[in-house]
Amino acid sequence: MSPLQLCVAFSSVLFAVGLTGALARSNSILVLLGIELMLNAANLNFIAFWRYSPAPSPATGVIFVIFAIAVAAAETAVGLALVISIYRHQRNIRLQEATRLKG
Amino acid sequence: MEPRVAYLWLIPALPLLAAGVGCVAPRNGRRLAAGAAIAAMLGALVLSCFALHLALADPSAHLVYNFRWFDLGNGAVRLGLLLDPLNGLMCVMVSLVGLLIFIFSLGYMDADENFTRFFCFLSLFAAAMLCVVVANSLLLLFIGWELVGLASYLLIGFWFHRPAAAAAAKKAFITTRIGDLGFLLGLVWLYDTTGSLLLYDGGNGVLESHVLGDLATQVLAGGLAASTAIGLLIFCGAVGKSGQFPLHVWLPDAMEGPTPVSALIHAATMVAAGVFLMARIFPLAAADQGLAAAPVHVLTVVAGIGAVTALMGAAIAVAQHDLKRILAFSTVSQLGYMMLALGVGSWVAAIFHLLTHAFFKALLFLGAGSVIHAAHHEQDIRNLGGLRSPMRATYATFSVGMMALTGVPFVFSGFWSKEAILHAASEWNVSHLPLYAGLAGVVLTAFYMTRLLCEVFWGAPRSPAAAHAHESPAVMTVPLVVLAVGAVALGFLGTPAWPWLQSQLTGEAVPAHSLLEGGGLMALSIVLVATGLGAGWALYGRRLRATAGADDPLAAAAPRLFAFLGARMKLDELYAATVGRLNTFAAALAVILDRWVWGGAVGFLARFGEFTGSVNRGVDEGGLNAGFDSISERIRGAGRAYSRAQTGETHGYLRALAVAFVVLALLALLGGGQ
Amino acid sequence: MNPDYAGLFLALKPETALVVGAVAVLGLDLSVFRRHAAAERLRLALWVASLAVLTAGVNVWLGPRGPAFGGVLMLDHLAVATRLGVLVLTLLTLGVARGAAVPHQPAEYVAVVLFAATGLMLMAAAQQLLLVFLSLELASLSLYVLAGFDRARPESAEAALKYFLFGGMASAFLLFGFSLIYGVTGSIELPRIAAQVSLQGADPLLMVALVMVLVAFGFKVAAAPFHLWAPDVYQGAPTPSAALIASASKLAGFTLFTRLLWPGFHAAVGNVAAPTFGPGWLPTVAVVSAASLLLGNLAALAQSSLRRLLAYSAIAHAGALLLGVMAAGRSGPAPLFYYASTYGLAAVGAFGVISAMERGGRCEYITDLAGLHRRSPLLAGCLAVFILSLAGIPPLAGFFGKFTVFAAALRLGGVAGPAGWLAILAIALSTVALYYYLIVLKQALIAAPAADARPIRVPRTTALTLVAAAGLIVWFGLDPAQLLGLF
Amino acid sequence: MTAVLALIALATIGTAAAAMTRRSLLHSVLLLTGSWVGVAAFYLWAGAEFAAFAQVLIYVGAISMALLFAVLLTRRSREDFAPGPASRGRALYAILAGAALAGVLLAAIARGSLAVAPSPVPTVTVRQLGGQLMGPHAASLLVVGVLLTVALIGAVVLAAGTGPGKPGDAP
Repeated sequence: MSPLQLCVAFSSVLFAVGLTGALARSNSILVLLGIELMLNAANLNFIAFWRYSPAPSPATGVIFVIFAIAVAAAETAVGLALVISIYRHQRNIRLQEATRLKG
Repeated sequence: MEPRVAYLWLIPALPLLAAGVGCVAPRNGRRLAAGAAIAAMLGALVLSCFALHLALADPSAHLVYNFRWFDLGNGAVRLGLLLDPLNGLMCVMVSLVGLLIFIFSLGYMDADENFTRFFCFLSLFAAAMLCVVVANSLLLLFIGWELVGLASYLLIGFWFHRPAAAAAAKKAFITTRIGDLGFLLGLVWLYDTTGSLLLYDGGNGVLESHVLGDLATQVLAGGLAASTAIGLLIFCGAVGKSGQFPLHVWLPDAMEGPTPVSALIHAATMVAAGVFLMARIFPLAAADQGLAAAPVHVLTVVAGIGAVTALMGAAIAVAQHDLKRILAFSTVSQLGYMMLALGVGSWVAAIFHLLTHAFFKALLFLGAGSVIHAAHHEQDIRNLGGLRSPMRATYATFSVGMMALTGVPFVFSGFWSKEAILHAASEWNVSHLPLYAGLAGVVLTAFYMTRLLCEVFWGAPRSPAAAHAHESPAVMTVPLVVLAVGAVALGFLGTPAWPWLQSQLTGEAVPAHSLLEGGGLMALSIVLVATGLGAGWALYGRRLRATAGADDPLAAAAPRLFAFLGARMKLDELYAATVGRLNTFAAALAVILDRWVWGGAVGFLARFGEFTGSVNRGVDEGGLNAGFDSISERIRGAGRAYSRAQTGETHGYLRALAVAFVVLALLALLGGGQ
Repeated sequence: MNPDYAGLFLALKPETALVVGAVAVLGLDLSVFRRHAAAERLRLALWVASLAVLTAGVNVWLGPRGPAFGGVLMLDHLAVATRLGVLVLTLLTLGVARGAAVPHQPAEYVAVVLFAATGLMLMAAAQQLLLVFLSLELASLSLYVLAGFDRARPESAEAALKYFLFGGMASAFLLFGFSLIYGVTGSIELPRIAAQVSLQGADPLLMVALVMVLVAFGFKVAAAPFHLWAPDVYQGAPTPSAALIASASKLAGFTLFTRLLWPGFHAAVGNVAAPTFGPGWLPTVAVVSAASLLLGNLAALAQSSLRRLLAYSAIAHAGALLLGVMAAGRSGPAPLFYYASTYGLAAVGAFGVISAMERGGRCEYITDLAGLHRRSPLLAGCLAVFILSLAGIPPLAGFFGKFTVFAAALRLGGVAGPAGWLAILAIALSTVALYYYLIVLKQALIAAPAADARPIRVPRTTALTLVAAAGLIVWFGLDPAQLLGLF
Repeated sequence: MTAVLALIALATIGTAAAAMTRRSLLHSVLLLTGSWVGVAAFYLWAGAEFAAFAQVLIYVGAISMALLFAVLLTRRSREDFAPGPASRGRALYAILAGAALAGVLLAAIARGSLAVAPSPVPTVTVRQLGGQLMGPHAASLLVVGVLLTVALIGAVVLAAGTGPGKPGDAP
């Protein structure tokens, strides 16, 4: 296994762990954080590929990661605001109780 | 190129304009809406007469006006208008019969609160039908075709407060749409293969010889020519619209609409559209005739379906009690005759019968409407009776229509057109079964029409409604008289002695024959008509029904009749053995067909088989929509199962996303095994 | 290299107009209109926003064509048409919002609508993975906010949270997929990716990456099995938000992914016809299309809520539109664009009718439509046009959308060829679809109104919007060349 | 080199996995912090110092915010973390789904052809990054600015109290 494959395997497992957390936890904030972990895993990939790219193009991977981190921050802000607004209605943030809409 | 053809668009446009007027007219603008509708039809009739005149100047030519509509991919979609004797005649027929029905409606719908809306819908219907007739492009034809379906939905469900009417409207629309599905598929295929949907286009139209030659020689899997497959798909549309077996089920239920609507749908327009379509594309349907190796020919299928429908419709009509329903099954049966004629290769005979049938069936329906109007919407023939003396005009004209439909010899038009069909069937070299079915249908037709006439008009009134009936106003009887004249006179256009219609339609001189040539067949059919009339009279005319609750005369008949026709039990058995089994067979066939044809592709679509199957069964069960509803309920059940997956739990949603990703990724990965 | 800022400014002029408009809406609201009543503030904000949208439209029309700013943006016919389509649909959404219940912060609401439109416009033109990701996120974040804007109703908050979590996970997949594409091809520019892919062929990692992109695509356009958010969001979100999500967002999504899949990954198409699927993304798109068609049409049958019915019908339409995506490689994007934009018109219109009805009471269930023809003939007439177009009845635009897309799909190799069976499935299921559309029409046009139902007063702007949408549907139906001829 | 990488990977994944299994929200968030620090360490290892810096800055900010809200919003409902049969089933499904996903990804990696050149660690200076941002990625920079604006407005509107239009206790 080459180092690059190792890196990508690392990020894949991290992605899966984030997914598992998002699927398993009932607390909406933790679901949100699980998704953040998945975004992180993707960022890992960018850096790894940038690190091992055959002809290092000018920093594309790093740039992408910086933008992705900014997007993740924006997402967290909106996500937390949404969690607050659901809290306002059901006085808790358990995701499995938000089932008014179905069918 | 005849520049005047470009003005053909006015013929459908006038009723469309009237529909627009009716649409914006206030609810109390009754005179405005009705006046606009009738004036528009009158205008369309005048224009149609001009068009027919133009067409007859050179019967063998197909005058076209084609124009580019929009670009699609590499090619352009073009539409066009067409004028030849076939659609010239159709235009005149549709606008004339339509006009008479409009006038009749003035009286019939007088008391209805939605009078303006009714005329709006009627005009829309007429416009759509005329669009079908003048189209030189299958696409334009299809647009009109769909609008006919939509308008029929609106009209059949016009009395929406009756649940049966709403259900019948939905059933009509959806059942015909099943046929249209095949039609659309055929269109797309045809376009895909030939790059055009124009019928005639200076040698490049789909009905012109070199395109047809290509289509017929292009062989698909199983030895099927492309033209066969396309022809059969288009025929599906005709099966749906013209109420052919196994999609006939909507037609009897469509009686829930107001009676003028029944007349319009069952006489002049919607059901005729299917026959007209097949006559229009006859060269395409017949393109595979030369291929001896082909496993199936389009026309053979058409003839078979027509024969089955003709016999089945007539047999079912015998056992009905509802005045309009008897006429509806009679329509099913007569349409079967027309398809039979097409199938055995004589589209001219089919169109001849279509024209005569349009008049006498409109006459019969409007006569029935007059009866129903007079008897305060009583339409069970057991509760009528004795209407002969209070309603003389209706009785006289209805009798004319009945004799025309029955085929009473020499004087009435139905006789000549039916003779033409039987004659063509006897000359068909594939099989004589259609001929026998047609002959059997003749007996049954005479029988049930006699029964109808006896029960409704003869004897004593059997209900207060019937007792208080009196003649309808002139606005209703005058159209009846005009139609009655047509029902008699039209026959003389196509007698063997003076085959004017035949020669005009085909554009070739057809030699005149002696009236009595082929006399053997004619004599046989006259005997059969007499048999039917006699049997009917013996059962229903000799001893008239006394009370509404009395058993059907067939049951109470004398022993001599038992010896002749069998006891009522035996008739029931006969019914079960023919109609019943036919229907069960139809249901089974529909299920099997659909499983293999549609369901074969995707397992889910087998449900459609059950759908049409049990729609079919619904007829036998007599329950108006029991079968239809149960099957649509079952489809909805499947929908509910999907809908239940929508639990509202976000975790479930996210999980579904992940699982779907894994499955799709495996598909992409394993599919791409390297 | 000296970056071409002037070119960038010219290319992004329409987006600039929208952003400036949004800022102007916020600024004016904070300064000048602060003392006005909420309804008045909404009206003024809508006027300013409409002005911004019109300005943007003019700039799109007059703006440059071809690649811009080193190929980061691609302003071809498809991009320009989609941008105009997004603007028209946004304008209609603003008209719908005029007739809807006033949101608690009208200026912010309108501003976020403009930001969403900005994101959608960028999606239409983006040709570089980073910009694709950012514009997608901009649009998505704005739409999450719009979905949760109604603080009074718990349904709105719940819908927004579900939309956000589902969308967040989808964008995580998208980002991971993009990282793999970057890793395998070494570039984030579509043309260079395309060159690299055709050199390398279908690498397993590339396939996985494409399926990840497909997840995000499926989410964006509500295709099964990535549709699960859609019914809940359509039901819970404020009506104008639902209208925007159903129309403009879908149109931009289809344009973006068609651009991504066809020019970018043309070499990794694969073959849907072969008995053993070859490597490629086409078979997976076919599976998603079939699933959407089946699920959308069947589940719609079981609905009693009008909005959920529209949602499932949207899923079914997404299935048919995917056929257009599959066919775009052979027949060009014209059929797809025609279908998606006319579908958007009908969807905005249907939601506009719902929002107008909500002013006069409830419009939750299909039965709430009962007697609409008496209560407001205008609404009933417009709704009939929208529903019939959705059902694909000629001569409305919905019919030609289906017709052109199916014809294009069949051109991939005839009825028995690839996508042929999908087209047949779609045509067959349109018969099923007719059933539920007729249920809606029956209530609106035929059923008698409830005893306590009053006539509905439709605001002039909303009436104008609905008539405009209906008129466009009829016009494009009668003269499809207006749209098809753009390409 | 590889040993360091393996160590970072193990630490990151381990803390992440532990974070997802802890019942206490507080513990989870603290462990996640560890995981994010691990990611930052990876960036450092790969030579992307600026990315590591951004990672720590943003995520530490995000974490503190999340922690704040978590404490605020859940202090009254301890039973949030009571495991029941439903949550156990959910956890099982989640682990299965996660494992399947990891399996697919790892299989693709194993079969794929990831080109590796024995290249030296690339370096990128902040100045270069700035040039890139202002140069070829100027469009993206503009878009991300708009995006952050929307997020700000959206967060304020959604999270604001019930007061009429006043930005209340926004983050």
